Amino acid sequence: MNFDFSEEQKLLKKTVQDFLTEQAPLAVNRAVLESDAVYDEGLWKSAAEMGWLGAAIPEEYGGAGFGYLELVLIAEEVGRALVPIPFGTSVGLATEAILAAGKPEQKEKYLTGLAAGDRIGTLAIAEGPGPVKLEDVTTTFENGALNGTKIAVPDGGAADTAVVLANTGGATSLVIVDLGADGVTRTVQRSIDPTRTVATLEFKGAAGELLGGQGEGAALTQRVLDRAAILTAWEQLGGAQRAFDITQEFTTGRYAFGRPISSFQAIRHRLADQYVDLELARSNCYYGAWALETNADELPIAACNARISATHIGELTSVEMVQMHGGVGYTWEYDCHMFYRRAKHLGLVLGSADEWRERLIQHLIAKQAA
Amino acid sequence: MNFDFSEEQKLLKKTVQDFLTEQAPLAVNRAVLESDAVYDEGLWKSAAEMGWLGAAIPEEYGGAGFGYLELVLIAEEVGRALVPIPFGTSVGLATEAILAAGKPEQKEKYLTGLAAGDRIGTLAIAEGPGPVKLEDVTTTFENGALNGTKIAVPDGGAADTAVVLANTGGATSLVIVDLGADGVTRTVQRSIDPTRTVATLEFKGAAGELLGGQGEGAALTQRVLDRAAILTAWEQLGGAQRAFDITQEFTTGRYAFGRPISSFQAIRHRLADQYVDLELARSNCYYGAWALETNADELPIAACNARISATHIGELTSVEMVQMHGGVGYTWEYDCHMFYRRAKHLGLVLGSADEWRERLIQHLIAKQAA
Amino acid sequence: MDFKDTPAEAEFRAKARAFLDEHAERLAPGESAAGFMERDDPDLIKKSQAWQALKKDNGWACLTWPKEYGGQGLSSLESVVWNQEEGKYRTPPNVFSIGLGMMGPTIMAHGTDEQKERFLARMARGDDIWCQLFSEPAAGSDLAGLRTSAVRDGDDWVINGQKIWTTGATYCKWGMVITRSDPNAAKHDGLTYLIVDMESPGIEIRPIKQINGASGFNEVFFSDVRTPDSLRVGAVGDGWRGATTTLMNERASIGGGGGGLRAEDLLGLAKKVGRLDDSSVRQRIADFYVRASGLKYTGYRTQTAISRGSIPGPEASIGKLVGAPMMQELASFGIDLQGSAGVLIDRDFGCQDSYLGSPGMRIAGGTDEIMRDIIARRVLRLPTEPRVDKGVPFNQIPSGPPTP
Amino acid sequence: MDFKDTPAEAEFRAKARAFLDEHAERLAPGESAAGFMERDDPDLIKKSQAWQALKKDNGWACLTWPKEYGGQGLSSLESVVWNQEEGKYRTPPNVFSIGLGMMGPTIMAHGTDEQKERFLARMARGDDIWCQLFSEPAAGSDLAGLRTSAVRDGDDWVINGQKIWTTGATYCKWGMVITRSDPNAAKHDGLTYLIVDMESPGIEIRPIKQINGASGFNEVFFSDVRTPDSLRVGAVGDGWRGATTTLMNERASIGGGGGGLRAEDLLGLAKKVGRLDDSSVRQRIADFYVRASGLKYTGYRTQTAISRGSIPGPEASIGKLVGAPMMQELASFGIDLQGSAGVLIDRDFGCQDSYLGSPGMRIAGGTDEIMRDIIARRVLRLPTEPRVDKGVPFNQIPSGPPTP
Repeated sequence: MNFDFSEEQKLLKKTVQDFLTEQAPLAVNRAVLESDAVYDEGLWKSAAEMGWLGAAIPEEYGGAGFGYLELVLIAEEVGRALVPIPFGTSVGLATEAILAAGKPEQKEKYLTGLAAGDRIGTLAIAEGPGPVKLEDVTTTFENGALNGTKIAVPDGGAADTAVVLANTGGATSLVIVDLGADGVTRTVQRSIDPTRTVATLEFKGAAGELLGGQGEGAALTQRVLDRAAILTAWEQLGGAQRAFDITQEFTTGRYAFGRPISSFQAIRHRLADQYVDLELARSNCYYGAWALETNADELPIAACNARISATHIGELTSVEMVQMHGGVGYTWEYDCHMFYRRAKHLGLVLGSADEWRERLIQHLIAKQAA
Repeated sequence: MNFDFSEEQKLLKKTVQDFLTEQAPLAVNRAVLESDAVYDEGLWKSAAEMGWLGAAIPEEYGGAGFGYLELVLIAEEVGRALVPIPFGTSVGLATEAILAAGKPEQKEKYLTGLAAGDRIGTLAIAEGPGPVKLEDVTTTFENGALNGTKIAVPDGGAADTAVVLANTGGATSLVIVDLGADGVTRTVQRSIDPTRTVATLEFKGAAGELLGGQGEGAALTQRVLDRAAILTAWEQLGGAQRAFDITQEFTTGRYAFGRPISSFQAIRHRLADQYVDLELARSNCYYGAWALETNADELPIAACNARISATHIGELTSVEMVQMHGGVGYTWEYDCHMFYRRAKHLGLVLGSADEWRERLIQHLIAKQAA
Repeated sequence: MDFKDTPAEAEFRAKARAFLDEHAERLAPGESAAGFMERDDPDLIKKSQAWQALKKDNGWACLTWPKEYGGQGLSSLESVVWNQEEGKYRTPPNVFSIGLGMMGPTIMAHGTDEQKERFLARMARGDDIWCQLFSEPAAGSDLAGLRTSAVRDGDDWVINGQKIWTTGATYCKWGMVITRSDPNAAKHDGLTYLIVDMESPGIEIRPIKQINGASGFNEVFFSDVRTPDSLRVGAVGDGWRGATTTLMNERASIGGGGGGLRAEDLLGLAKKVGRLDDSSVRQRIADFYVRASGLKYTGYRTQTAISRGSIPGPEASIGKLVGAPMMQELASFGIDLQGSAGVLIDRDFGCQDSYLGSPGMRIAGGTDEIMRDIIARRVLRLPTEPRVDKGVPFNQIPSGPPTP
Repeated sequence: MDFKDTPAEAEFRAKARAFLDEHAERLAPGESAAGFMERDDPDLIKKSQAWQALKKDNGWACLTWPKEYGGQGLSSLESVVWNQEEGKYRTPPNVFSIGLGMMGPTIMAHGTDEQKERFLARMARGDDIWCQLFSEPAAGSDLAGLRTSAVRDGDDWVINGQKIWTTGATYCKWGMVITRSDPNAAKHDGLTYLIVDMESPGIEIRPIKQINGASGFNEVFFSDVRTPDSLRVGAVGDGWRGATTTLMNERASIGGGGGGLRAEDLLGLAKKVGRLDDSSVRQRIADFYVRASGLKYTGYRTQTAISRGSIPGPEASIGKLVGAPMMQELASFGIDLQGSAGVLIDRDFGCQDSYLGSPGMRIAGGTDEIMRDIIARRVLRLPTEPRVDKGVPFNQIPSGPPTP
């Protein structure tokens, strides 16, 4: 039994953390929030240079030759620093889709760019509000042409390449599209966390190419979502831990009635509860990381566990962060709202916790039947 | 706007409370719990003599000529004192069913006995675990003979008369049965609150008579359940308030670390939360009482509101009562478990809160469509 | 127990309705009444003042104020009926509630005759708008920990410091500011309550941008601001007593919130996103509805008590303590219902805006935690925690971590 | 990161399994291991003692104890592996955990050489069973508020008072009792820790009936019970130090509970009552499962840390703080699933029994509230509340409402 990261992995994490502490203070996220920028280009370049984007990409395609245990630790630090870059989307969704289903020439074409950060990828699934039914999309791909509209496309303001779930004659398939191509209209939408834009993508006869087999779209998408859920859970966990740490520090420095407010049980017991839920989420994330690294049969269940508990702790810590900061927590000037926004964003971007709970039950029933 | 009880009604409540304080200390409930008795016969007689059982029965049938506003206040006090008598069942279910659907000769025959306490009634619906589907029962009533098995019949150890929901040739109807009749086997079952017994009733060709029209069974039962839910909500509220009061007193008298434990926010804030939920439940119960008294169109929704919030506060206060008493709260010797048992019992006896929530949504959707 | 008006209520209601019908338009179905003012629009403020003056001149303003101060000397009963009726009409936003609800009653209780004479009638008519200057960056929940100083200089007081969360500071003529006049006295003993002209030199007002981008509140900086001793309310060092009067009146005016997303609205949203048949959604909505109903009928009970002459007590904290977190939960749930599209700002149901706005409701006017403490202490009369800040000179109470 | 044994672990595990295969039967699928003893059955106790002696004589008892005290001098790693393996076999209930896990280590740390010599080897072999006498009716969460007195008389101590929640008092030979030897000293300073022969005159033991009807604990009354000063553990007045050692070892031995109703079981129950397709039910079960998984993998992380030489710290409070309330919630939910039939005591899933049993888990070994305080203080290092009971002579600390 060795349910921990290695010393090398911890060292890598430390390096990432140190870099981001230096280069990505929260002011960086605020700058994107308060401007028209859709992400921080400088940090994106750095992420590429340090091999974060290609952590799970084979070296032959420009990857860094790390593994998933390294990747999740990078994700945690990206989450902790609220770095305004399309990391989880490009790495967790687009890269994973191509790794899973790309033909060698597609891998060659896309992965190198994704690893180098020259290309930013996304995955476009949803067409309307509510839970997504992967088997049931109206966007079509016929004769090489994509038609339809995708909404809430993650990091849709930053991406230049989209993997699109489309209907291909009754079944679903994945299609890669260049967002600069003719027939693609992109509209960035107002969203709860403007530092991670979402966009509507309208396709009118846009040229695309199949990714993976015809009819494999839903299955491939689910596979990618499961894997991305684990990576995103680590990003959520990082944000939650940071929100918690800031809150703990604030409530200990803030005095009322002659003593630190964290000395009041109304605060300290709730901090204890948050700590507990953070630890539970972290443990579920560990299990997810193990499943990802070993491509274990348990991965789908591990993904649900990680996703559900990370979404819970992300929202809990950010809600409590605002509340425990009191009045200043509700001001634009303080950083609380950036955590509040990001937590909600990350909790939805791969579908709500409800959808993951439903999926978990399906897996558990299938497992009991087996 | 007058959303309060009258002075006369409050005086009646006070009288009931004073009587029960004197005659029904918690030791009375404990005595039933620790013996083979199924209810306290002396208190049952007193309840009849004071007109509680016939509060809503017309005077021509031996009723006391009170109204429902008086009845709910009596129910609250019965709940507060944890009186081990089949009050809610005989008054809220059986009496209401006969009031709603009895022919004059049936009212004459049954109501007088129910008002006088000579007869104890119950309503038998469930045939298996899980939510009851009123349209779908397997017990049959054909040619005057009842066949089938009912389980978890409330106060089934005490009752001598049951109103039974039965299948009568495709539709459902209500049937009155004398539990002493041939073909009736009664088995008292082990339950979570032995001071309010439940029983299995097995009918093998038992003689019964139709109550209300053929095919009206499900609708009548629902009507009775709605009305009983409000009465029971008041009983639940009374128990919850008492549990809360005892807990508040205990935590203020109990010292730890040199001060009353209710001075710790971990306790006082949770007491405040319970107080708030008690008030919300009480207000929903007020609305239910008004609906009952005026037979308002809003009664079904009011019943759901009252039932759901009373079930919530009943369970919350009893769980917190045990917890806030600490070690002694977990002993048989202390009274906490009697509240813990009763709250769970009352929260289930008319169906779980889940079932009432589902019913509420159906009403709300119907109302919005109207 | 009935919901009908008494004959007296019915008569008063008819009169109120007649006046309103003559002077205002009824809200369209589904339209909500104007709330507190989001932004300081001078035209809107003029309209508000005109409406207030019209009400005053026709006997419909400050119903419960004594006649001698410009009120109508009526009971809470009439006031409740009036508010119900006025709420059905399209009227300008109310910018007077702090003055009329809190500052006026405080001056009546603790002010000098000259102050009453000078201020109350104009306040009642809306000629002057008032604000309250209480909270400070380091004195929120612990209001009595305030540090804004007032030093006596001849006939004047000289005020220095910073106040925060001041509603309407930009358009108010007068403010009431609670100051620390003696830092050597115990915490609650060295306070003095002053009226200050908001146009005085040395006052700087900065709007506060909230996390939802709106700015309803301000920071107010005092640099050697002078106000005459004749504008002192209550004795020197006795400011806490006046502040308590103000706060009691504030509590009475914080309602259950109202407006915003309602539990029933979620049924429409659930339908829109194809989840109306999902029992997990139905169960959650039912719970919200039951809670909201409990709050609504608690309001009816309070109204009944008021109409019988009760003064709303600390029980009123329930409305805010239940309503504010529920608004946040409703919004969060409504967002999640929308799945991955929930990140989009949706105007139909407004869940996202509500998610960004509701945290403020849990803080303004007393945090959830303070509300629970008020209920524990003032309603349940539970014993309190040991206090380390009582009976100690204010300037010796720890206000931050010890310097190492 | 992997779940496989290291070669050393695998070798040790094989040896353990070989011993167990030879001397015990493997549990049938679905059968759960014997837990703590519910009732004091003398035959069962003899079997337990025989099993312990067998383990001891074959080198499988007290793995982490030093060899000089009768242990094997192994690390926690081996201990974890052994416990995993032993848990797969049908063995008599373990009545030694309080002695071996708490009393033994306390004697090792603070006892005299004579005490170690006399007691530890017999304890290790299960020849004597030990109990712990700590809690009192008025000293539960506030353990240091204990009042049982010990007065020195010649070479003896004379003990008077009452202890409560003593596991196994009826069948234990020895007990360790913490007493107040100086009521004039400050709360934590006047305590003395004594070993007492449980068969001494003046000891009366009464089983406590719990709300679920079971009786696993006892009250123990001391009336002029004498024990020699040679059985004192640690210095006079220094008992709190010994108690702290005991409690630290207790915390390490309170696990996540285990046993009982599991989230997955609810799927079967939902199916039985026809609600497996109900999404509100599915959502709730999923939440329970995720939480239980988090707890399980937290256990793996702790195990990994232990196998690397860490001592389990206050983080271990998580298991109880999460597990105990969850057990109650699971039980309550499982009952409600059964609708009106939920009042019946159902043996298939045991929800009703669990509902009556689980409240005790939230209290025994430290209430939820104490667990939160431990996490806040010892893990998060948050500042504590002001204490009114520190530095004051014990007999001047308020222990009840002031007499009017």
